[in-house]
Amino acid sequence: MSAAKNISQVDEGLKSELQKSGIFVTTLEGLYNWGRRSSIWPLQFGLACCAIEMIATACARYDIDRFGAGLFRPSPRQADLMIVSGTVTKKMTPQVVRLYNQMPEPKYVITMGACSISGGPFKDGYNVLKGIDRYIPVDVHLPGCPPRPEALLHGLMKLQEKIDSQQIEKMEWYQKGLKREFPVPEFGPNGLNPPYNPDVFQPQQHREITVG
Amino acid sequence: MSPSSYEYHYLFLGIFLLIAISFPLLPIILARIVAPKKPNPIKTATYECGVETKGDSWVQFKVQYYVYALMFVIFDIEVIFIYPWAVAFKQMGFFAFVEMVVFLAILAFGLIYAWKKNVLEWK
Amino acid sequence: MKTPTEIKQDIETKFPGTQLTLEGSSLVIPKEQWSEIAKFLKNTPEYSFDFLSSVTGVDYKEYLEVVYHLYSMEKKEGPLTIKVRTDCEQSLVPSVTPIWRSAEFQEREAYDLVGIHFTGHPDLRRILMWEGFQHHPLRKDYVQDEQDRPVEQF
Amino acid sequence: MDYTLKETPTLETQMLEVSLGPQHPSTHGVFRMDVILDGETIVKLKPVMGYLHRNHEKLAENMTSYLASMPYTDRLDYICSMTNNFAYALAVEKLANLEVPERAQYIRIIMAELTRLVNHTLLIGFLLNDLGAFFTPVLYAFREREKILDLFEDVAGSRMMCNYFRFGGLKIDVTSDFIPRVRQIINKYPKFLDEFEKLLSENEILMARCQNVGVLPKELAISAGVTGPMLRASGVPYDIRKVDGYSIYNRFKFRVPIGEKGDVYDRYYMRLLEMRESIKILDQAIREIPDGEYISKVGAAGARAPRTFKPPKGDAYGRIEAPKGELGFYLVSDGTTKPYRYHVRSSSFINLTILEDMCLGHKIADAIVILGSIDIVLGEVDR
Repeated sequence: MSAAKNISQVDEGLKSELQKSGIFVTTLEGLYNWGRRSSIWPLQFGLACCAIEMIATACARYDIDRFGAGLFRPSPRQADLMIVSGTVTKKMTPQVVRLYNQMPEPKYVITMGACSISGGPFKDGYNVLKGIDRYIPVDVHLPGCPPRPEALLHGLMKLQEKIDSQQIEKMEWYQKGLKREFPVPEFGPNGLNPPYNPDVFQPQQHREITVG
Repeated sequence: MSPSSYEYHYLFLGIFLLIAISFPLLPIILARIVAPKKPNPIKTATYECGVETKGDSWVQFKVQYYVYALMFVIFDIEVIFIYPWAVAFKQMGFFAFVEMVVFLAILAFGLIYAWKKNVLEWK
Repeated sequence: MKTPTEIKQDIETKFPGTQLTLEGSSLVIPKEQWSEIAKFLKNTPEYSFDFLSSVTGVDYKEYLEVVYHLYSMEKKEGPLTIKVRTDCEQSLVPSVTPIWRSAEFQEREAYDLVGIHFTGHPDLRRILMWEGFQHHPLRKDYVQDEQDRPVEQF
Repeated sequence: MDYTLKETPTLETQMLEVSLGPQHPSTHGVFRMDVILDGETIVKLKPVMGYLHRNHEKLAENMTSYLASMPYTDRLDYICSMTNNFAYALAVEKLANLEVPERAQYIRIIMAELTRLVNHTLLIGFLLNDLGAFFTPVLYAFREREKILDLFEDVAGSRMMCNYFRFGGLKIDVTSDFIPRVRQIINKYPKFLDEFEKLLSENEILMARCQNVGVLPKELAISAGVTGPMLRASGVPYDIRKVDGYSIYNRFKFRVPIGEKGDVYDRYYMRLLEMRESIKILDQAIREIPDGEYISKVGAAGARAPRTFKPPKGDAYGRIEAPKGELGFYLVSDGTTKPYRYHVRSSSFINLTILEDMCLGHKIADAIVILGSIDIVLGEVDR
């Protein structure tokens, strides 16, 4: 989804004029998005090695507090960003999906590290889920193993741009009939069933590559 | 209602009370109106570190919790009585001081009794 | 520390009628006498192997094998490797958890991943995989779930 | 009719079943404890693991070569990646009996001791985090860790996942300014330790919350296979650097601190003393480091063409004194380029066997502190 520029009816010239005399003009949407963008509370939820890098980002040198996202909330009830940092195993998937469901509505997901995006170096493991986007919608994919703290900050900035460009009328959670529920998979004898959530993940069809 | 009349001072208190009450209530009401509501059975389930809750939480818990809370409430009320006294402490002279000391002594006696009955130890 | 061959003779004199074989530096003990020999190795002051460092289950296709590495913390003496073999189907091995407490989790892991049943273990449950999982993944004949199999490089 | 006030029967209370679940601020990752509580005291505690079981051993058997699973050892105990490489390199060198040149041995010791500093500093930070000093000690700990990680990044290319050791030596020699920078860190580290100790060791709350909590008797520690600082805190003088004397640890003079009671305070203090000993080792290692090869000829061949590296048939068990305890690799090779069986004896996994014994009878808040003092990392517990 391309991050559309913040379309506001006020033309730029007038805005800068007023700003000189100390009057700030913005749309309600601009204010609303600025408020939500600058105070994202991540869920304290470290799975593996990327969690140590996430804590390093929260510490003094890379300081995620400059973006307002420093307050790591242990309970999903008060968090609006879930950073899936680490390998999501099949035994952990029901818990991750349940936590995502239990977060209040304007919620975002950053999959930090190659493991949560697609299984990463442990892709061939029998107990490793090939990416959390099989069960929950993901906003920002953050590659790296582990991604450097600066990369996590960059991912957070990308998410802030995405929040900036959201219009209040068209946001999913304000639509009337939309069902925002993601079923929790059960443990089967071999793996998880259902293997993926159809309305969130479409497996690629193996196209036959014919040569010549 | 002239500025020096009696009710005027209470007007000030009324406005102050109104603002004090509106501070907690306003965000709650605003959130109830504006916040998106998308309840679903998984979301409204009780949160217990990501797993389903086992066992029910309406259990007969130990009586110590209740007694501890009771002790707290008693000494909390005591502090509330001390506040107005502490504010007007200077103008009220020596008699009010002695009266407060008696009040504190009675409550201290209650604390010693609770201590001896070792309500405060947490077995 | 006594060399494995001396330990072998010592055990054979102590427990007549047991056939111990020596493979390299490790001692292969038949599973029937394994718990008595284990108690013997731990309690005799001369050996006092009081620290069981690691328990590993290995699948050699014809038989399953459990490898124990024993150390003595008092005498600070090096590893004595002991191998106990069992067949693939029943795969019963006497548990040493009553003797060395450190075997408790490692035997559960060997049961979970390689499928070796330890008789006498306090609570032999799966430790790493979830309860409903039906296979023992570290067996050589374990076929992964269809979607898990590594993509065949062409 | 006399009225006797009988002792009122204690009110019948039920047990509350709580799961300190995979997503919990103080379980150091995805570790779950099913706790049955009577009021505040713990009646039963069952650890549940496997939430980060990433099939390290199955993957290692399907890897193309022995060297290919070296980067996977970084992800075992992801706080001390250098010592994981060290243990794996030692095990394969024992399997294929490769020689390691002098300079490589010294650099390995320097890297291992720097990782021990990082790990113990982080542990104290997270232990205080569990005690309630939310995140302030962690800030101090991570400030020191960043300095050491800059060194690892210069040498191995990556901050956390170094993948720096090769069978028979190292991937590459250290940079020229490496030794002066290590000396700089060592000169400043004791000052940081004194600051940490002044802040924490005589702190009444820490002493009240940690002393006589989670006492681990000596016999139970030995029988449960507990290793590392936890074992020495219970009074057992068993340090694999002294017992095995692997690599060139015999050349360095350092003492092994021993605790008496084996409670959480001893374990906390053990880490502080071990850090001072590590600084002594680093001091001697920097002064005596010779020039020369950083990888042996045979090892270089293996490192350059890993697919042709075929160790002889047989099995080998190499172990080292990792910051958390004894980390051992059991390798069975059938002469091909892939290991037939690859088993990791991880210290955090086995140190958890006695978690329940230590926590019974304590309050639920103490169980969190006891778990913090065991110093587990889930990558190593679940492998």
